[in-house]
Amino acid sequence: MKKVLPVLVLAAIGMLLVLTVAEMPTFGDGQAPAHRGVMDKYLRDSAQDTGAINTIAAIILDYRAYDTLGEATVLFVAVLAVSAALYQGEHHA
Amino acid sequence: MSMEILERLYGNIYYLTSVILFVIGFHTMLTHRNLIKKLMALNIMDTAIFLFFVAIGYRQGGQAPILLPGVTSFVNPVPSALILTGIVISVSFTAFALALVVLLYKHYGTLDSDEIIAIRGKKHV
Amino acid sequence: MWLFWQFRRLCTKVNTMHDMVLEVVNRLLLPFIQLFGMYILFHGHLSPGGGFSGGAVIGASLILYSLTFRFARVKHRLDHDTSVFFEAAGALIYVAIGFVGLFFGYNFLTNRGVFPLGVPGQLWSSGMILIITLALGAKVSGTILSLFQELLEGGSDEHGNP
Amino acid sequence: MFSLTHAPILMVVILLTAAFIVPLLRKHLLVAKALFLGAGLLVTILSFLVAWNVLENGTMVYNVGGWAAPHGIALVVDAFAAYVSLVISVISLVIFWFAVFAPREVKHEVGYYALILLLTAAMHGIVMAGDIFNLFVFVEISSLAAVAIIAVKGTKESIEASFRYLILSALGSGGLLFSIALLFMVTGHLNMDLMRQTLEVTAGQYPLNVLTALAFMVVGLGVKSALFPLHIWLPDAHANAPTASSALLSGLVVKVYIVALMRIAYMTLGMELFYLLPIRQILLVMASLAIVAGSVFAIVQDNIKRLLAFSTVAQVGYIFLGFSLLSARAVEGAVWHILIHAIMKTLLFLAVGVVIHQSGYKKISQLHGLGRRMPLTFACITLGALSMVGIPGTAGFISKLYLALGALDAGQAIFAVLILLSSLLSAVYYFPLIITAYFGHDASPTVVEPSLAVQLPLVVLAIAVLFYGLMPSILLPLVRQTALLITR
Repeated sequence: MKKVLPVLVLAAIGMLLVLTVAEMPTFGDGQAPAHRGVMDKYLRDSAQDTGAINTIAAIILDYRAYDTLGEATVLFVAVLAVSAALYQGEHHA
Repeated sequence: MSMEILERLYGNIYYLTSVILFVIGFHTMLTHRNLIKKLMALNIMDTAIFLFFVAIGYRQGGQAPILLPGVTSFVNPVPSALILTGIVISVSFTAFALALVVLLYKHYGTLDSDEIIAIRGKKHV
Repeated sequence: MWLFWQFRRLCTKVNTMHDMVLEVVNRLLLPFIQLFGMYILFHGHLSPGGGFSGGAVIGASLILYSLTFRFARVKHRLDHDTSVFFEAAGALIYVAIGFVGLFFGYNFLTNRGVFPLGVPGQLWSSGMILIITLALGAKVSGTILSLFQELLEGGSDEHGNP
Repeated sequence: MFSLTHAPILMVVILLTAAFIVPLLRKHLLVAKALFLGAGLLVTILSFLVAWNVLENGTMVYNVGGWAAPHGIALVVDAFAAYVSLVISVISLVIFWFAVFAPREVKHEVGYYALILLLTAAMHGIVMAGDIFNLFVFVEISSLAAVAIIAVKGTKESIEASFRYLILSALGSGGLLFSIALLFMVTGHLNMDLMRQTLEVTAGQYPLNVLTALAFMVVGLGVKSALFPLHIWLPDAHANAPTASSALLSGLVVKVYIVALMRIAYMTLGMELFYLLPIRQILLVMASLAIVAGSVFAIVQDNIKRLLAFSTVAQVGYIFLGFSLLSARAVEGAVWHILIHAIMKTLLFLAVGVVIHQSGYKKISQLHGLGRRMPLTFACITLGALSMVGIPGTAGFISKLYLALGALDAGQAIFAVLILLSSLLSAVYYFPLIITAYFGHDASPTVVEPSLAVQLPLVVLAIAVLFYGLMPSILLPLVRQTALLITR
């Protein structure tokens, strides 16, 4: 039972995912819906808007800088969490 | 009908690969008892999602989205930008999980999840 | 059995000795690694790279440094409080840059209109992006080093043995 | 420099800034505490202003970095967000106060304060996010911080519980990220509003994509919010955390993920799409099972904190039930329950934490006669327990009434019966606590009440329980508008 259950769960998830993959827009298709949304403006205007020719830097540090603040915060949380969790390991500190 | 599905799957081979990686990670997560292996499984799953996300951004013939003169066709920069964030988050989770593993090993003397539960259960009763 | 003891002795020896080769090679390599990290940082808005990757390279060089030269010696030079300070300072600079936009009447974290953007493609361009990249570089290298130190210390008992 | 338009982002950023500074003040503990409380107070004031502004002028949209919606990140503060963020800031301020003045349970004190600040900031961020990836980032911050404030206690059990929570939480995050990827694939947008508009066109073209995304999202956020079969991490985690963490986790964090799910449901997918799929039936079944199973498991617990934790599982079921019944009054009941359960559960966890610290007893069977030794604390516990059961005149009655009426409105009378039944069950597990405390033989004459500063949060929360029970109209406009947003 303990062996069978994971296999069943995995088979179900795998089946669902493979069917989903079969339905997705074709890989590399320039007209796929993913490329019809926000992308064009980023590539067209990022140099004038932000002064950076690396569009990815322009996105993560200007258009979506708030996300990157969150990202930096996650790192901060990790360090703080590690130090707070390991702190009681030392009796002399 | 099934031939058509296979063809589509072949066309989406990158998506398929990442999905397979995801399932492999999930399988390891469910069946292995070693905590370090569980963490590795977690990282495999995360990586699978990153691969999937980046694969979404690819366009036929696209170059890296750095606006140098002479280059006209770019891949979609948005997924790459998002994945940078995703990677950092995954790193943070892994770091903290490793710290917890260190502490767990100190307290319980084992990295086997079943043994830890057994030790804890005994103490509880 | 004898082999085992030999191996064990070798291990303890490695643990405590100063390896000349490692030290010399590292002395040679470290400046270049850090220079490369700096390059990645400063060119984050021009080429692939940026705060996180550059910071990771520099942080890795610091880890290499503290692995090669003995941990205790590194500790008083790059101690834990320093790396936490870098951490917090990087994040605070980020927030402060956000407030600069607010101060000039724009929204939080505004770049265009607040900071000089320069000519796209040149090194000193892109205003806020470059500053944040540098701040993130400091922060990430601090993070990596302090995570390494924490895990190293956390794994040891009161006497500092692993 | 300052105008109310900037208030939403300031709420997050003030908490973040305080969290970055506090760990540096290890040598100046008093300053750190003052900063900690000051940030909480400031954010509470701001959240009142924001809520007032939303009621007056409608939804606030804030474009971070000055980039409008499709390209930048927008914060969307509608009635729901304003309401929940009001709840978060008020309850967390009370918990901040408790964490500062309560006896120390944590060794790394400034780190603990900073983690609580970060957790609170992340909760505000989640609630106000108008961009799905931004929501994900803040969900990650709050998950990591939530695990960390359990692990700081440093006991064997808390480390084990937090590790299990971390693994499951990371799995949930993976599911969430995957579903965001799937949704991005068929829309090309990350802004929730634009996603919905695009999905109206493309969802029919890629139905399986949307279904898979939805399944992963419900499971991902369901793990984090302890929806019934995925709740296995919750009792250990909440029972083994420090007192303030337990209150924060049980009172707020679990609910914030439900709010995130509902916001994604009505902003990104649109309720029609969300409930076109079989999600609603599944959620109804799971919520009912959660209510029953949580209550039944709580009955057999002797450890007080575990009892409270299992009760949280049941209460999460109530909130999911209200949202998936989807009649106006049921949704209002669920929205009420977010606030009221936060008040009740925070009160109970804090009071029980005080009792455990003062007496050293962790089990119900040990509480004999303590009610006479600690009259004020046990008065608060009694009030909280009565409210949990849903006695008229307490706050708990209001939300249960709304939920039951909502079930009748939706034509599903069986759920009204279920709510009544579960009230009986909760009476079965809460009354022994009170009865033992008051009527047992007096065992421990040395136990005394804690200092006044520690009791203040308990009294404030107890008054709030009575206040909302007798005068529920004070937040009604916000709740009404929220229900309109969701049932629209």
